[in-house]
Amino acid sequence: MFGLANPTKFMRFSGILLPYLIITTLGLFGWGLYMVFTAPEDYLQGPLSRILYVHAPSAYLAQAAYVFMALANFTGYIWRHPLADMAAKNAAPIGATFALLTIITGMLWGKPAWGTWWVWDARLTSVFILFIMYLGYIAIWQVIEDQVKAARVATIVAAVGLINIPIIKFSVEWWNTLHQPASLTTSGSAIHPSMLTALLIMFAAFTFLFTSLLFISIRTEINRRRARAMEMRILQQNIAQTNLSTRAAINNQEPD
Amino acid sequence: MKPLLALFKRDISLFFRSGGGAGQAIGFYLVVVILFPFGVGPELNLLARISIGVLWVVLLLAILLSAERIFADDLEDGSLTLLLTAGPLPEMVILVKLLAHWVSIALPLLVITPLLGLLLNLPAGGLWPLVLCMFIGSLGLCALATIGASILVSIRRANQIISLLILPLYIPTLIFGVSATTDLTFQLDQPYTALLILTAISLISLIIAPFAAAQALKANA
Amino acid sequence: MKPLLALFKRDISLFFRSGGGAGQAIGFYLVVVILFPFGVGPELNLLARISIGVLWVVLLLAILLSAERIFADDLEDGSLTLLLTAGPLPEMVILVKLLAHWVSIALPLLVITPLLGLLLNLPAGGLWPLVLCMFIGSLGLCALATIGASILVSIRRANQIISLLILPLYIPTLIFGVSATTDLTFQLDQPYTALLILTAISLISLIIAPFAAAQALKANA
Amino acid sequence: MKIDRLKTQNLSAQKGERQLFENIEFELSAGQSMLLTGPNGSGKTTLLHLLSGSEQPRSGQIDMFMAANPTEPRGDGVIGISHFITHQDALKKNLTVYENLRFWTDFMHGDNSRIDTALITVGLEPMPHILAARLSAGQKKRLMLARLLTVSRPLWLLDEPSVSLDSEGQKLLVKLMHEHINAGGIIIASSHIPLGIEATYILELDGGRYMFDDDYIMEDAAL
Amino acid sequence: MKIDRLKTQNLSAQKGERQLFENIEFELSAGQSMLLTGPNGSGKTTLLHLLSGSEQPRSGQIDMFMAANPTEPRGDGVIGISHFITHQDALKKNLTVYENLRFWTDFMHGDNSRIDTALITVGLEPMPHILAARLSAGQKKRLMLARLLTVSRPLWLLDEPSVSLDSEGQKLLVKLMHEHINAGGIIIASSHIPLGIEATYILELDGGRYMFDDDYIMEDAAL
Ligand code: HEM
Ligand SMILES: Nc1ncnc2c1ncn2[C@@H]1O[C@H](COP(=O)(O)OP(=O)(O)OP(=O)(O)O)[C@@H](O)[C@H]1O
Ligand SMILES: Nc1ncnc2c1ncn2[C@@H]1O[C@H](COP(=O)(O)OP(=O)(O)OP(=O)(O)O)[C@@H](O)[C@H]1O
Ligand SMILES: [Mg+2]
Ligand SMILES: [Mg+2]
Repeated sequence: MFGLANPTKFMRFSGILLPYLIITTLGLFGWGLYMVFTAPEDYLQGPLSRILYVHAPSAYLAQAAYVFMALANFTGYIWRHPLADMAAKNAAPIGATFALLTIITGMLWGKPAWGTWWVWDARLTSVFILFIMYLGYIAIWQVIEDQVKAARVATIVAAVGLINIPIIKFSVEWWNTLHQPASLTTSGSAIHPSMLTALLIMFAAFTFLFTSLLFISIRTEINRRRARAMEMRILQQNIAQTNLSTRAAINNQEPD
Repeated sequence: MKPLLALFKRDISLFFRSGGGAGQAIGFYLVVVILFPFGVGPELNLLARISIGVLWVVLLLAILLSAERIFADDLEDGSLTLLLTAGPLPEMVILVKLLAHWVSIALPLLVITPLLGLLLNLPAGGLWPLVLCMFIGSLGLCALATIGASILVSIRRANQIISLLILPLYIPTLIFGVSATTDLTFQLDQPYTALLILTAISLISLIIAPFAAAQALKANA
Repeated sequence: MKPLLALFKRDISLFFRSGGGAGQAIGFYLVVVILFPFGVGPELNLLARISIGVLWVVLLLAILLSAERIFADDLEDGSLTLLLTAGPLPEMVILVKLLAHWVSIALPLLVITPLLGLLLNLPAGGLWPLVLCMFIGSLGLCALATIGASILVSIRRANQIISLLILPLYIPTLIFGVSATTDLTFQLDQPYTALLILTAISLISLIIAPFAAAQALKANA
Repeated sequence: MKIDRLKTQNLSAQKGERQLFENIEFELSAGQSMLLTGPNGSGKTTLLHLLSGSEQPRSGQIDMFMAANPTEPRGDGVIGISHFITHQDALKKNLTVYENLRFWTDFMHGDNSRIDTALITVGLEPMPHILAARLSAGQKKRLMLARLLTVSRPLWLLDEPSVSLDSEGQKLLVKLMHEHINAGGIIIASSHIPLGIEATYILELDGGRYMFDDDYIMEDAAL
Repeated sequence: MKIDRLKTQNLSAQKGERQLFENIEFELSAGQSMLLTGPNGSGKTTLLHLLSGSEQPRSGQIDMFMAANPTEPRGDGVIGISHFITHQDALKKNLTVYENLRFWTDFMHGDNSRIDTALITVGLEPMPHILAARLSAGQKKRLMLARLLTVSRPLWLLDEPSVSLDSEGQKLLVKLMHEHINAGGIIIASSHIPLGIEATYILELDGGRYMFDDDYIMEDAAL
């Protein structure tokens, strides 16, 4: 991990690894989807049950990405490890996307299953809040221009958020049992073995997808910042020249 | 036109720049609307019943609470002096600032209303009426907010006292806004009466506001 | 003690001075609570049903929306630099500012709750539980708001984005606040469980906040 | 938009219980300048506010005569013909250097093709994309001065314009003022330190006096 | 609370892409003063912020040695032993002159029996009950200076302290600085114009340089 400390080594290393990651991701998706469509349908819910194979893995990744993000931030904070900060920064939008995907697939499923797009149920609510926490975190990176400063503040936000995830989960569950007996549960019937295999493969596929996206995103950012640094350098040289000539022109008409 | 266009663009970009993109106004709506179910409980029927009212109140609050800002920042850094004396007519300047405020505050709500409606279990068929009525009503509300802001421009942190001052002015819009929405949603007897009154109120506010506000700002100088 | 006392007095008098006396916080509550019946309709049963929730949400909003101000004015005029380096420990300074904010924002609500309860047709016997739970809960909410404000101190007009950041932190307090109030009002099975949890959340927030906020302010410098 | 002259009559200002100045009268023609001096709080900034049209005088009159019609005072009074540089910077901290200058140039009907040159002249060309919040005190002042270059206005009202400027900046300011005067503009500037130009007139405010008689209450009361 | 000396080692500051200064080292003993000069934006204000403890240096160290224990640097660093007067006035516009001064005096553990004398010294005694918002630029500066009189602090950090002061105010400032130096204090002041005191040292900042390499990103990238 620490061997990748500097961006150049990371670029080289990730450059080699990335193609394999992508191929693995695609392969797993292919296999997983094949399994999904050959697996027996859930006898209660019919073809709709297939949403599960997207829904459950994204739900897991939405949470895992938050934990990853907070840990990466910690690493950056304690060991002053900028690449870790960048990993955290770039994990956030991906995690947010998975949270959104969970919500969307859940809603698509909810309409036929429950007759409504949305209910204020414990699980749904906590995913929704997770999504909002992602948005807040992303906003921090956007609003603070100084990236070193942003990293420090982001760490505090991520840390507070991390403590808060279980708290919210618990309190939200309490809330429902207090006010409304659990009329809806998301856990379906016992899972058929072939469904389980398919599900596990999809979990793996999603995990690889996350890793690939993260690598691509970090690489893009490094490249963008390098490009900007070069641009600045050239700009500065140009300015220095125009500067001299314009100043000269201005000084020529100096009043006595 | 160029000066006014420049002002319009500046105000909007200041608004969006200062809190992380379009996220900020939308963030506010999301927050309030999410808190509601926690407050009143998650029963969908109850939520459906109060959803139109809650969304209107939230729109009103968002406009009310941000109204102070219409002139406060410009006063603080001395821009207001120049805005009122160095460019186009004060009335035009105020109208433009009003519209910019509307675009920054009310428009985002209109855009995410479908999502919020969903979360609050808005009655089916209530979406379009809600968006339409809010579109019309919010313009009037922004105009009224501008008058209030101009009156209070020299009071620091007027945020909350401003609420007291313009509150009575908001009430007609709120009443007719909600009833126009309800009438249209449930296709009651004369679904358009309330809408017409709402439109009239907004138009009048919009016409009066620039003059009233210009007058108030002058008195303040 | 003298420095901290001076700060406490200053913050409170600044708050009340700047918008027309104690009227401002109270004005805000009145506005929201009065507008509600206009929004959701005047049926007393419905109002009674949502009154506890609405009052809690309003308390929360008032704290949330004014949170930005805890440090913003001091940042703007350079006072913050001195507050953090020229006097007592930053953690103590933050704690005092937090309490001053609570006195300015939450206390007025507790004072006028009887009136508001009346307007919203609060269930009989719900008054004392409401005031007690809000007293405890609001301290925790102010503590959380302080953390949020410190994180966003360098961002201008954080008002609305701040909502996104601290919102999730508020939710547990809101849930247990409302259920503690309901349990006490209707004397349910174990009327004190939720109250205990609420107290615990507030205490923990109150203890953590000064340290977290001091850390954030340092990171920001 | 050429100016002919600026004339004030019987100008007075009061703040709270304090009469800052009374019956100020002067007349400045194109190409002339006036320096305002006086102790702290004597009303220099207040007088400049009156001349910019952003405050109304307690009594008295300000007339502008344009070159096009030098016999009749301008209908709009002082509105829209002056630059006013004062302690408040009128810069938006969340906009960049370029955006700030661009906005005021557009808003004041200036010439935005001059922006780049103006930035170079005031020495801010390396940082057009920095937020105004990040600028140092002197850089902010320079950005304010850039407005004088992108928008042509006949009357310049400068309130302690040299504050925060380094020596090079002060030289630049002197040069700008000279050019403006030579081009037939009018300058009224306040300062506590020598500004480096030869002002045509010097107006010294003495600090006024406290008026314990609140006018309309005491008006023709026999005291 | 007597100071022995103030010592910095290897101090550097970076803002955005700009390295403002590097490796600044100096040592000031009680009774000495230092003048900061340099063009606009060269980092004078930033250096004063570092010395006040309100910003952290990118690298380097600041040590204070107190007279009570001159061999060991103070544990708290620079916290709580300095006065810092800068462009931002730290005055609350909604509080009166008296209330503002009273607050800072109490907060900084000063002596509030000195408030009245301090107001007289800085010439604000006719207006203790006026809101700070109503003060003129110079009056605000005077109110800031009053803090120097009511709270004793060994280290004075003054950022362009003479700005906005009239000539009488500038004389007052010189007198205050002399008294502080003679009483064994240390002064570090920035200014673009002569301050009227003989500084022991002069530190000229040159404006630094742009660092195009965004530190860790460009680190050993083959460009
Ligand atoms: C917007 C709506 C929804 C959200 C936010 C949501 C959220 C979640 C979450 C977070 C998980 C993972 C639980 C864990 O990791 O322990 C999950 C799993 C699951 N969800 Fe949903 N869900 C939604 C709607 C639905 C609907 C409508 C159904 C079906 C009727 C459903 C069925 C399931 C099933 C079967 C699982 C996996 C089994 C389990 O772990 O219990 N979900 N959902
Ligand atoms: N409400 C009020 N009551 C009493 N005096 C007031 C009030 N408002 C303003 N003043 C006084 O009016 C004067 C305004 O002065 P102004 O800002 O014009 O001074 P100036 O000549 O620019 O001073 P400086 O050299 O310090 O910039 C100040 O002396 C101020 O104290
Ligand atoms: N984010 C940033 N990117 C680039 N430069 C920055 C950034 N933030 C601040 N700066 C620069 O840092 C410098 C800060 O300077 P500082 O305020 O210390 O200057 P100063 O010497 O006090 O100048 P003055 O004489 O004008 O008061 C300025 O040049 C400013 O442009
Ligand atoms: Mg002045
Ligand atoms: Mg400076």
